[in-house]
Amino acid sequence: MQYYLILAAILFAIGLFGVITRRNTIGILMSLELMFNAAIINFVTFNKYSLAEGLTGQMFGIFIIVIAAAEATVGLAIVLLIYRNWRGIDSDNYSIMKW
Amino acid sequence: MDFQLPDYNVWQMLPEIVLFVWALAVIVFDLGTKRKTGSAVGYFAMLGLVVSGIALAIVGHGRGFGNMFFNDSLAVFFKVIFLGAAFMTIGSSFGITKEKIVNHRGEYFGLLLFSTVGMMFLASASELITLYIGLELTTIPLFVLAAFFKDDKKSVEAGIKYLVVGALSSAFLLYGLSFLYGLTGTTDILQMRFNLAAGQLSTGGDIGVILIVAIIALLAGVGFKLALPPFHQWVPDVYEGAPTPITAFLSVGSKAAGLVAFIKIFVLGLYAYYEPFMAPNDWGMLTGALAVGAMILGNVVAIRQKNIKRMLAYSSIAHAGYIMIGMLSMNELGLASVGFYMFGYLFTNMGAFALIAHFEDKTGSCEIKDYAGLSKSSPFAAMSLTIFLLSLTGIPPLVGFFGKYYVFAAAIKLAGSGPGYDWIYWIVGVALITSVIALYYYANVIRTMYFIKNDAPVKLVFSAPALSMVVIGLIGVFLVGLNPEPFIQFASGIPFTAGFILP
Amino acid sequence: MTEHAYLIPLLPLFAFVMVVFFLRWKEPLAAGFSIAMILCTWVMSIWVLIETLARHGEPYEFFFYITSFASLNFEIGILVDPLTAMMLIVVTTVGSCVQIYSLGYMKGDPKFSRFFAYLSLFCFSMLGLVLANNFFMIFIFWELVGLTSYLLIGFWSEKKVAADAGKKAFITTRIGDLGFIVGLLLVAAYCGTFNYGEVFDKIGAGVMPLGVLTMAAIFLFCGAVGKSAQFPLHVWLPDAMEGPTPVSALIHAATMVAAGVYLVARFMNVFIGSADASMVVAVIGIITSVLAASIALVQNDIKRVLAYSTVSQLGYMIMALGLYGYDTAQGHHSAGYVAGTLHLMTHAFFKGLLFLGAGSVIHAVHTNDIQEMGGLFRKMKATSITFMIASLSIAGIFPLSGFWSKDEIVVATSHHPIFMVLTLTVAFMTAFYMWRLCFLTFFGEPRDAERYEHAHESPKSMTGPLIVLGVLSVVAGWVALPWLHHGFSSFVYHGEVHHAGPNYLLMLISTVVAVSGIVLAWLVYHKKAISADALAEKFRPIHTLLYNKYYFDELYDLILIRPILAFGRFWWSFDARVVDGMVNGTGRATILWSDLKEWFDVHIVDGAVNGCGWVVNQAASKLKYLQTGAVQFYALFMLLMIVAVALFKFEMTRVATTWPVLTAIFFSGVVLLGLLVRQTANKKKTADVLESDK
Amino acid sequence: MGILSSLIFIPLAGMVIVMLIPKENKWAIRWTATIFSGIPMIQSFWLTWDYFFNYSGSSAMAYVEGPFNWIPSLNIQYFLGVDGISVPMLFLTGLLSCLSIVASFGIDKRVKEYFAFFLLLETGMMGVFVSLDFFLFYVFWEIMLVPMYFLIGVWGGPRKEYAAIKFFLYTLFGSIFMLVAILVLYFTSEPHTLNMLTLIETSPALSHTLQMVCFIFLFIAFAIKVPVWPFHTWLPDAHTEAPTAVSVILAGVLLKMGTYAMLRISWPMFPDALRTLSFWIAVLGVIAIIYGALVSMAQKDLKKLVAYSSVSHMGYCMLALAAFSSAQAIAGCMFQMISHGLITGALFLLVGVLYDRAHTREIALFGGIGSKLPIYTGIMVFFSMAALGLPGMSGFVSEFMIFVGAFGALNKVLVGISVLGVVLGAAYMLRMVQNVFLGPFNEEKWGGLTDINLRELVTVVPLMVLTLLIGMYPKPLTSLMSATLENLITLMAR
Repeated sequence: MQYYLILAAILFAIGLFGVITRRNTIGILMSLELMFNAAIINFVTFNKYSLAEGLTGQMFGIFIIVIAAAEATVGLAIVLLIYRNWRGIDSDNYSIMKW
Repeated sequence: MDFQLPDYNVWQMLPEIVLFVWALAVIVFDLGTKRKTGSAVGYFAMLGLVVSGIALAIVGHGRGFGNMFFNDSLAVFFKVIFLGAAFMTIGSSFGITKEKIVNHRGEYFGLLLFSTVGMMFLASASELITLYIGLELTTIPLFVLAAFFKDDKKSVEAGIKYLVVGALSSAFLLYGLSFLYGLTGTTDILQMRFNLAAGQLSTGGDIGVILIVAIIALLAGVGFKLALPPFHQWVPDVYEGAPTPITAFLSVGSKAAGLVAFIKIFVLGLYAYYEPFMAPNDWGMLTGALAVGAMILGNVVAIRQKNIKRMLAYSSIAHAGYIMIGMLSMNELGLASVGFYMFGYLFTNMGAFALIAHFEDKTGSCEIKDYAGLSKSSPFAAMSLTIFLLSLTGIPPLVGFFGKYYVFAAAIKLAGSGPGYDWIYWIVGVALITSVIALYYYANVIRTMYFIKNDAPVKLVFSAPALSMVVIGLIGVFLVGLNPEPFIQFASGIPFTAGFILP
Repeated sequence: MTEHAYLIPLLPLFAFVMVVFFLRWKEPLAAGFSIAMILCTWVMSIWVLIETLARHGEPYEFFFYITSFASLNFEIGILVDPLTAMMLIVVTTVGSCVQIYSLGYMKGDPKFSRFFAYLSLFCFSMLGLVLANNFFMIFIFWELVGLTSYLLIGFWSEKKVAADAGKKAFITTRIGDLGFIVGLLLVAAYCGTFNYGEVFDKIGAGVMPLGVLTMAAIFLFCGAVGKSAQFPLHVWLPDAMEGPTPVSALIHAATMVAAGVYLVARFMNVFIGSADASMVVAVIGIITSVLAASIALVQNDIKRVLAYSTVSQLGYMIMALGLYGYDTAQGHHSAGYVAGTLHLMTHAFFKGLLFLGAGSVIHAVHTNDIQEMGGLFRKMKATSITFMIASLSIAGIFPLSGFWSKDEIVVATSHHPIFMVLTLTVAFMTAFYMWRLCFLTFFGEPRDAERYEHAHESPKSMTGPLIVLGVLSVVAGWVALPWLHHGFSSFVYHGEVHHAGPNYLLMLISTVVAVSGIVLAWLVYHKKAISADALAEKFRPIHTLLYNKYYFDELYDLILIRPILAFGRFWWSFDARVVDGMVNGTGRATILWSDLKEWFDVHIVDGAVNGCGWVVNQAASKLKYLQTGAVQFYALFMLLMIVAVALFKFEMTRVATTWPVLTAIFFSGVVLLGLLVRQTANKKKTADVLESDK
Repeated sequence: MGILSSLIFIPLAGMVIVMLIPKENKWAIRWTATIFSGIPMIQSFWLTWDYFFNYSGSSAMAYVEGPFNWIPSLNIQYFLGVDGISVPMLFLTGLLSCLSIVASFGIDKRVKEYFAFFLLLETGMMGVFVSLDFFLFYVFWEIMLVPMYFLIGVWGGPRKEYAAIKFFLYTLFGSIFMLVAILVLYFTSEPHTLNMLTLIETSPALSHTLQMVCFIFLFIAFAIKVPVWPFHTWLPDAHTEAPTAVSVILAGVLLKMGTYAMLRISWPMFPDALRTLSFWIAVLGVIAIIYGALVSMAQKDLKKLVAYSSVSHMGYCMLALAAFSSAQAIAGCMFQMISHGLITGALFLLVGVLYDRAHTREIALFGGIGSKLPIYTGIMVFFSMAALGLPGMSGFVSEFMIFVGAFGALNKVLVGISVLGVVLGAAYMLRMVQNVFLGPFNEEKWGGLTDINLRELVTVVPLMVLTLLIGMYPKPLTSLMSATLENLITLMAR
């Protein structure tokens, strides 16, 4: 079980690192997906190896996949808008508003 | 594998279902009328909220889908807030839809309703999956709404920022939830609490590090919604960039949703203070520290803001801090005060934003300095905004004051209840002092409106919906302020919600 | 009549109110009404005196309370005893004379009616002071006479000197009143009452410890020091001469300044309880007397000479009373009390006369400087004669009233040789400077021909009062003829009646002293046998010192007024800068904090973003500088904070003792990161430049 | 509706009516405001009269209304009542409010808002003096800040914004301390209550520490209002910048709320803490007396001089309050509150009269105007004399009572020092009188000044009459208060 958890943790960390460092907005969105996936792995693992009964964890996983997809869709739509507005999707473009 | 069919009680979901269908209908209505509906679609959407509210009243308390869906006092109270917030948001959106969103009114109002549905689900959720879905259903339409001005860089920027940070936080939330699930083996919040208390855990009774990790990750996830520092960074940017009514909705609806999530997870699930099992993992002091951070940061930074939306953004960070004080005080006053505070905040903040939105429609500006001389050209607007700001400051007999009073009362009651709670006094002290600081920047707006001369001040002519929103806000501020008793009664049902048993 | 003595002060008050509100516009009517009222009081005073004599000096008291506390109530009431009766006569007589005199003196003044109103108000206050039966009430009227004195000194307020003098008088006397209040409070605190009789009884019963009693007496005496212009608060009286001359006569010669003496006499029971306090009184009195007399020797302003003379004579009275207190405390008999009060009366008459005479002279020649007068005897017979009578009287020439009272004072010093010597010295100086004045003013050749030409005798309304007072200056002392055993000393006395037999030796000595003073003056200023200038030249330093009044004004300005003003300004700037500064400072700090956030965003946030790039750059070796948008910084910030929170939390739960260390490490890490970031920011800039070059 | 409620709500109704009048109709607005402040004034006179004859014999609350439940779940009640210390304050409030409104007829800018705010202010002030529920008290206490902020900020002098926000922030800062104390008291009382009368009964039983904490918190809240040195710095700014009538209300009524609240609430509630701290309170009082007077002496602005003199005068009140065991001192405090209200109120009115004509308040620029404006000068000198404590006027009676009382009850040296204030008071007042009214007259500069007019006269004459009446025969006022004061003293002696 630990291995799964560690895998999830690593995925999570990679995702987090990606969110922080990727320059490309799409890259950021992908990294976010990684983090969601880490959570899904956790759920599924726990469903299998812990006290949990039933399939709740698995169900949770499926829901997360759906929602992550929705989120990604919205994200990509916004990225399109970004492209339209800035002619580029670098994350350092959009910082008009600060302090 | 036993698969027991739960006792559906779809009836309990009537308000949500009505609203959901109505949201679809709004979009279809707009499409069907070839997008030439004018304000009709907006009124239609408002009607939907009213209908949903009536449905809520009819349905009353109860439960459905086994233990997954509760209509308890907590849920009903917050649903009223959500509906009210959505109602006032739509009311103050007419100007914007007229000027800027000519072609997408349907989507705009529809998404708003969807988001409201999500919040209502969230309020009723008593189980992690429902909770999570409700939360996402709340947030995702808001991403879109924040970026609704497609050609406005600020708005788009607000959208992407909101999305990235929001998704990140929900990733944290999920990660935390997964540990919680792993530890207790259940997604049912009440069961989870029971398991924790009884030590029926995967780790064999030892709570260990896992819970701590979970708590921290969850705090990050929910703190984002609540705009609690250090998870507040998105707030000013998004508030500034998003369409003003959406900002209003974010500041009230989304915050209330965050509160509900907080109550569900932390107060109901990880019941602190009174349960010995939580002793080493008590999240109270930690949240207290965050609340202090929120109050200090929000109030201090707000002082130098030049954009009124941004200023209110920081102020809403500060208010999150005040609310958390109520949350910390886990006595019969605590949750009730949170609810009441939020209820007052609904009227106050929505009213203020309605005015700001209206002002923005007329002038295209949100700069505080453009409000100069408003008291001469439009005394009513200036007076109303003044009243809202004073209510935010907490001047009696306006509702903001009673909210604060109630929250502080709860905190002081806790503080006086035992020697271990002395630190609450310090938090209350910070809260009080920062509320004086708050006066400074609120008064700055008032000062601009009243004391600064402007040769050509803008004359605001109110449209009926904008005016009625302001009036509703004013009535709320005064009515709830002067006669808070029924609302306190209403709110004091919250602590007695399912499973939350007082010591 | 005595039962209705409360009318005595009220009538002038009535006059004041009538004049101010109704009669102001009809000048003759205003003056007439005012005079009528004061004459009424004069009649009543005589009536009261007769009744008091008939009662053999039995005091009459009537009072009521104006507060309703359980204890220590404030009361208002009247007390008529011989001392009061005597004072009533003095005040009303001089008051009447002065008011009549003012008819002529103030003629044509634009504020004619107001002058009478003020005079009436003064009479009200003074009579109230005299009639008071308790400490509270005497203090009220004490302050009121101060007010009217202020108003009258500054009557010609267009003149800055006059306004200044008024202010100076008021404030200086108020400094004395400070002591009065404290003394009063002490008395009230220990005795629990304000009533004279009750207080004196309690003091007699010893409710006040000796130390406290001494303190209280000295404090009470402070009031007298202020009002009677005793050293060291004597500076206001000469300046007060800027007021109209009738005012000087009434207030600053006859009545108000005598109030201090009256106060000591009235509170004699307090003083006899403490020999030390009495000695202080006596010493202050004699110092004042010598000081003022010596200054008077060289002054050239006719009114100022008289003013210093007044101060000196008041010193006499105070000294006499002080010595009485001292002797009585020691168990001896003393004539001091009788001497002081008698001199108070006689002095009022002859000094009032002197001032009115001086006013008449000034009225005629329009100057105060005696060096510009001379030979006026020929033009102003009535004025000159009355003036000289008064001068003889003050010098103490037999059988004028001054002789008797001064003789009593000399008798009172009989147990105290030093006092006696000084007293006689003062008597000598008095005779000298008074006659210097007479000779310079009325005799010799006119030194200013033009002024002399225009000089003329004053109208009847002015000379009339002069004559009345002249008569009184002669006869007033006779009530105390030593051969009349039931004269003054058996009427106005303190404790037991005590008659000192006539002491012919002392009478002789004092007469010799007085005559020699007059003769010297005659030699110097009339006969010119000794040159005044040469004398002045010979004693130049002393002359300068005296001429400049011992530099008291300059001294006070230097050590009191300037420092207080500076102190005020200092506290004002302290208030504006420090106290207020702290308040504003807190506000500013808050705003500064807000700005700090801005700074943080500019330098740290931007920098951190770049810093991330730098970190990645190092890690992923030689990748291009990565630049992420602000949103990612938010994520980074979140992460960092989560880590911080986690550290905090872990440490809270586990190793409670080391968490501060870890927090410190964390924060130093953040600071380090910030520093790195700033470096990178610079690097980044150069990189940008390089890139744009390409 | 009882008389006390009507005192509160009639001005409020007036405010609503004023707001309904079109803003062009200035005279209607002015007279409406006058009527709606006149009615409470007459009511307060009647109340004083009636109280004096029917209720002054006992210390019990009179005209009690309530307690009606307002917010039952937090035990907040609508509870009104008056006794011997609130009746004079109501009298003062009624009188000064009406006079100030009459004095404000000259306001020509945003008339409607001005009078609306003024009436709201009156509501707040009346409310403070009649509330017996702590929460209600707090509500009225705060309500007042808002109109005051606007009145200073919109109609004030050159530095009005600064003064307004400073006033607002400062007093709000103080009141949060009160809020904490209220909550602590609420939760420590059993059963939970906010009824002041009950709290006074029960709170001395609290532990010493708790008493000290609550006392100090309440003291800070009230001291800022008084203002006690060193919390006084808002006062000169606010007083100087505020329009005339508002300065009158500030000095005449608002400052009194601080001392009134001490006497009504914190003093009888925490006798234990009071005993511990009374010396230090006295020290603060003495500092304020001397310091205020010294600083007044350095002022160049006429209004600022009067403002700082308030600091000094309120110092006497603190000194008196420190001498809580003496009936004379406490009565003196009440007298000082009333007489300071009358005298300083009048002084502000008079300074305003001069400012309206000369458009400057710089003392140095005037001189000798006494001959040009004889009536004005007479009245001004009258009040200056009253302010420096001349006998026969109310200021003297109060100061004397305070000295007598404090001397018996406190450290004698301390009180002795405070007596210095009498001389300093004379010094700055006379300096002012002399520089402004006496001395040579500058005809070409001030030749155009006109004397005080009838309306302005109407506003100050009542104050003159009262100053004299109280000064000459204080007995009615002492008997009006005596039963209450005795009760207070017994309470404080617990």
